[in-house]
Amino acid sequence: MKDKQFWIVLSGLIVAFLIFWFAGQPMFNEDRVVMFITIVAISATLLYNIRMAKRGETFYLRPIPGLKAIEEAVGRSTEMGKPVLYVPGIMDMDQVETVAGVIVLGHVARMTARYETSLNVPVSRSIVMKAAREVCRESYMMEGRPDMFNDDMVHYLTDDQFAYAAGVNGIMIREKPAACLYMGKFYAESLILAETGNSIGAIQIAGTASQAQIPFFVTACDYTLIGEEFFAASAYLSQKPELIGGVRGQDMVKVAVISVIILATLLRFIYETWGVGFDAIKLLTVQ
Amino acid sequence: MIWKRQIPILIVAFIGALTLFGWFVEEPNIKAFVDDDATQWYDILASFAIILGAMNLMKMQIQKVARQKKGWPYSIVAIFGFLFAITAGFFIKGVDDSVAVWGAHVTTEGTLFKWIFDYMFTPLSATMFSLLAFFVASASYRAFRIRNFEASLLLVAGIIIMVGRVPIGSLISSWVIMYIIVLALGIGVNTWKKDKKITFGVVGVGIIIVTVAGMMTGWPLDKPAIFYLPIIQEWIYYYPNVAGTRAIMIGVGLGIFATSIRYILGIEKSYIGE
Amino acid sequence: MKALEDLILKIGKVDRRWIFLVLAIAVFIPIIKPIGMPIRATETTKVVFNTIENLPENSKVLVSIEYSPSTKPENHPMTISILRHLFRNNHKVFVTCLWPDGQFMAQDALKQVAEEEFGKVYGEDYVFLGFRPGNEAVIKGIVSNIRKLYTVDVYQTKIDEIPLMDGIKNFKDFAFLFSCSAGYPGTVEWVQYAADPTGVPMSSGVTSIQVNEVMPYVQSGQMKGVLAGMPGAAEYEALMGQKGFATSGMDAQSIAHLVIVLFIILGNAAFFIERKRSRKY
Amino acid sequence: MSMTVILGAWIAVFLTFGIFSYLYKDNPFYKTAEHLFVGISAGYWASIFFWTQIQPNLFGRLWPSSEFSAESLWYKIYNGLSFLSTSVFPPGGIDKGHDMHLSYLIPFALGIMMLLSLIPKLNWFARWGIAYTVGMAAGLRAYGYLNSNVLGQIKGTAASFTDPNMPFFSLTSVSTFNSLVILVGTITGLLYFYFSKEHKGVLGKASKVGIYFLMISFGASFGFAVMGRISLLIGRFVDLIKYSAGDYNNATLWVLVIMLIILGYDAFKSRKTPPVNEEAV
Repeated sequence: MKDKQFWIVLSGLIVAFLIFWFAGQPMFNEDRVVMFITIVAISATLLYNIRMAKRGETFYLRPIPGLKAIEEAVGRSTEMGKPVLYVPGIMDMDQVETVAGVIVLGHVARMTARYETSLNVPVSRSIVMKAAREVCRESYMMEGRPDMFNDDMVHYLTDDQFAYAAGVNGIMIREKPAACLYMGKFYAESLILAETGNSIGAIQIAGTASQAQIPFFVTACDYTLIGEEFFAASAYLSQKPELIGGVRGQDMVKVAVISVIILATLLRFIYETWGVGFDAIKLLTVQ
Repeated sequence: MIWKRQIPILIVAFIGALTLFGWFVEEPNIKAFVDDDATQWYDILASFAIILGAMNLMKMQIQKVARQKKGWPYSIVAIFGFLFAITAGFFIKGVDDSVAVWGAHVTTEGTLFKWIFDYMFTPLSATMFSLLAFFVASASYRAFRIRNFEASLLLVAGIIIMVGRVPIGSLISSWVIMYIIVLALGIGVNTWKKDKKITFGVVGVGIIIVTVAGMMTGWPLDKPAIFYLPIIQEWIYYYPNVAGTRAIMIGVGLGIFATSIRYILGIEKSYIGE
Repeated sequence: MKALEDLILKIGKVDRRWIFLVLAIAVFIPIIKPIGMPIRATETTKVVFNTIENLPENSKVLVSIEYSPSTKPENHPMTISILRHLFRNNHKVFVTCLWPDGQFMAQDALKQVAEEEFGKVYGEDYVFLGFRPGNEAVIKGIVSNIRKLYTVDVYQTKIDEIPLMDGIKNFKDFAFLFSCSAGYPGTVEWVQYAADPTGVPMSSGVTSIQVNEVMPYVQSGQMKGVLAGMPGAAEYEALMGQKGFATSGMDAQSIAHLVIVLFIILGNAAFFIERKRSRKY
Repeated sequence: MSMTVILGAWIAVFLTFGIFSYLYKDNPFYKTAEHLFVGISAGYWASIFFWTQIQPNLFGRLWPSSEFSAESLWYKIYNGLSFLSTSVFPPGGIDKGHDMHLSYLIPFALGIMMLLSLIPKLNWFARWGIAYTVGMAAGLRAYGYLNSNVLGQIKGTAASFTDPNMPFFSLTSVSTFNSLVILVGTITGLLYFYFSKEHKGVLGKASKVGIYFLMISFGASFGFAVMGRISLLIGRFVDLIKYSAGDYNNATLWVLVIMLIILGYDAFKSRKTPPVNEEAV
């Protein structure tokens, strides 16, 4: 009950809706009231958590093993004296996954600055190049190594999908990086990249939400951040309240979903065996 | 500033809320607007967005040629392709009005536009996608490794689906699968106990049991059903696979819902580049 | 044993272009010299078949075409078989497209099945409404008022002048929907914006890549079965008793899958041998 | 066979092999074919979207032929436009069965603003139109995904365990065992994506089970992805075989031979100079 303003507004809205409902709910489609309540409830949960995060509340987020793996990969590159290759996907900054990829890049750049390992980031969109450069520069400044940063770390190859893949492959074969990180939105080129990375014996870590590409990454890379895990990792690294609050809010909704599944199964069992209660499945069918 | 920033946010909030609550409203005028006209406007703007995308692409290619950047002669090819398609789309129909009027020409047999579609667009796009078959083949040889338990689970499920789905899978007897399982069991026991005697014992007993059972039943191809590839394949596909996919689906569904709500409430503003 | 291990290791390092060549040959030869392996229908395919088989005669069926030539080998045989099935059972067919290229695909299929094989009359037995851009908004339009969205058909004939369109106002006037889909927008959007909100039954034929995306809908009954990729199309052809393109590709498909599985096994064998040796030294 | 068809076949074969030549290495044939693809598809999409939506459903509503009168100022503007292009604006108004709806000037204006955003100074002009589509998509999807992908799936997971005819164990049909698999798999899979608590103890074990289910479904995706790619390759090969016939002057064979000679010569020549990144295909 920390956020008074939120609760006042919410209860006001509920009272208003109840009055509306008992006044004969003019112009309201009653068949969909279950959906309506669900939407309001979930939205309120999300909003509440985002507001809490913005007010400075800290939430616990479980450690994500993939991030630990990245640290080890950078460490190994340092030991071997070889560069780290970072591929932020092939799409533009309007994709959530690219944004997440660039956030993780900031984290990687801090590590390479700390360990004095060279970092190579080929990109396929000019806007991504700008964003990635900015993030890297900032990371090197924060680690107190602005001298080590140069713009050529992040360089543009080409927009074309396969031409980009060919270019990255060329870099891998020439420079033989010890760690290849693929974090962003990928399509068919995922295979080509992961295969070449494997053939040069690099540690490979991937992160993407492109469902069709996850299987290829899981089998060809040493570690893969799967879908939401990738977003959660980037939220955790970015420390932006709206992202962290969002992760927390969605977690709460997930618990609610699981509870509803179990509850609906039980209710269904009770209803079908003894005819007690109501048909939960019918309730969930909204047309 | 208000034009560039606040108004777009306001438009998203208003249209988003209207569409979302349009699902619940029973007022005929609002319903008609939300269901018919608003969606039509969306369709029209979607078309403009596609045209804008095409023009943006051409702008980039022309700049590449003008500044003679690396690989610019290929950009001329791209520009040529664009102009060719536009010519067929807007200027040269290739048939009389009796065959196709303007507007119908983009779908009618015999027009220049259809020719481009058949002999240029189709082979190019289809071949682009079929290239991937080759990459899958070489990656399956050189990169898909059983690194850990998760990856092996993935690969085994994948192989069962791959073989069980196609006709050749139904030609593989369930007894062959049983022998393979016995051998796999042997490998498992070997890594666990690290004793050759026990391994040979397990494999030997397994083979004898399977062989005796087979001789007694007369080696039917698809019995016992739980070892018949097409049946295993169908089970994996319809049950464990659905369970896993459903978990992802619910997660993604909630994610999209959350993003949409953030858009409508104006918390997420990435579409204006923030 | 050592010689064998060395051999496996050696072929494990082969240039990948050789692998490309092996795959090309494995696909090419069965196309030229087919064996004709028997086809066994999976349950989800049978459900689609039975659902269509059980529709009462003269049902109005909406067929939506959402694929482009890039996935034609997978989707097109499905469209052909489904149209055959619908026309054979004397249903009325309405064709829409959510993908622009879908128009050509639909036209091709209609010409082959409706005109050449069954001699059906346009405007009385089937209507070709064509493509409208707008993804899910188009579906929403069809659900609420199809006449506002489609005022003319593909041939620019007015909808009001087409006899079959009499009494069709929105999606609820159809008895069944079949969506032949290769991605977004497609089956998922039809479930979300048409089938779930109205309760009209639907089935779908999808590309292999998309199957997993829609399987939860099939299992929960939001969709009645699904045809999965080219093998799914071949299964439908087998159920219809009319062989087609998909059936003729199944031999090549089988052999290619075997080759890929073999590659995975060989590759992993090399991986394990390498790991074993590096541990020893 | 007509000349245009044969010419088309030759071009199609050239472009197919041009793309396939990427398998050997990144080369000018591939680059030409790829850039042609980029250009052609941009022009193709623009034309299709214009003729299927903007012309009939936007212009058709602004200047319908049903309310045409040569005197009105509004149609005088139209005649001016018609002077520019009679194909887009045919004399006498656009006859697509619409009434006049001047409210459609709003999307028209937003659309024009989108196009004007090509001018660098006005690039924010596109935001209004994009904002409309973003808002609408958000409103549609929030409902669609929640209903079909969340509520619908909850419904599908909460299975019935009371049916007396349901067997306890059966692989291919509904059974208590299979319903339990779905129930357990879905719940544990969801728990894997739970981030607010460390995965230890019961939660750790459950999420471990969850990841196994996820891996099986990724495995199925993997299998289906391979299946789809192979099907498409079969489709391409069938087309190439078709074009190798005498009807098309053996296009496939000739193009293949010529391309092999050129690439072979190039490889021979570059052998003399040391390869820079031979494997960088």
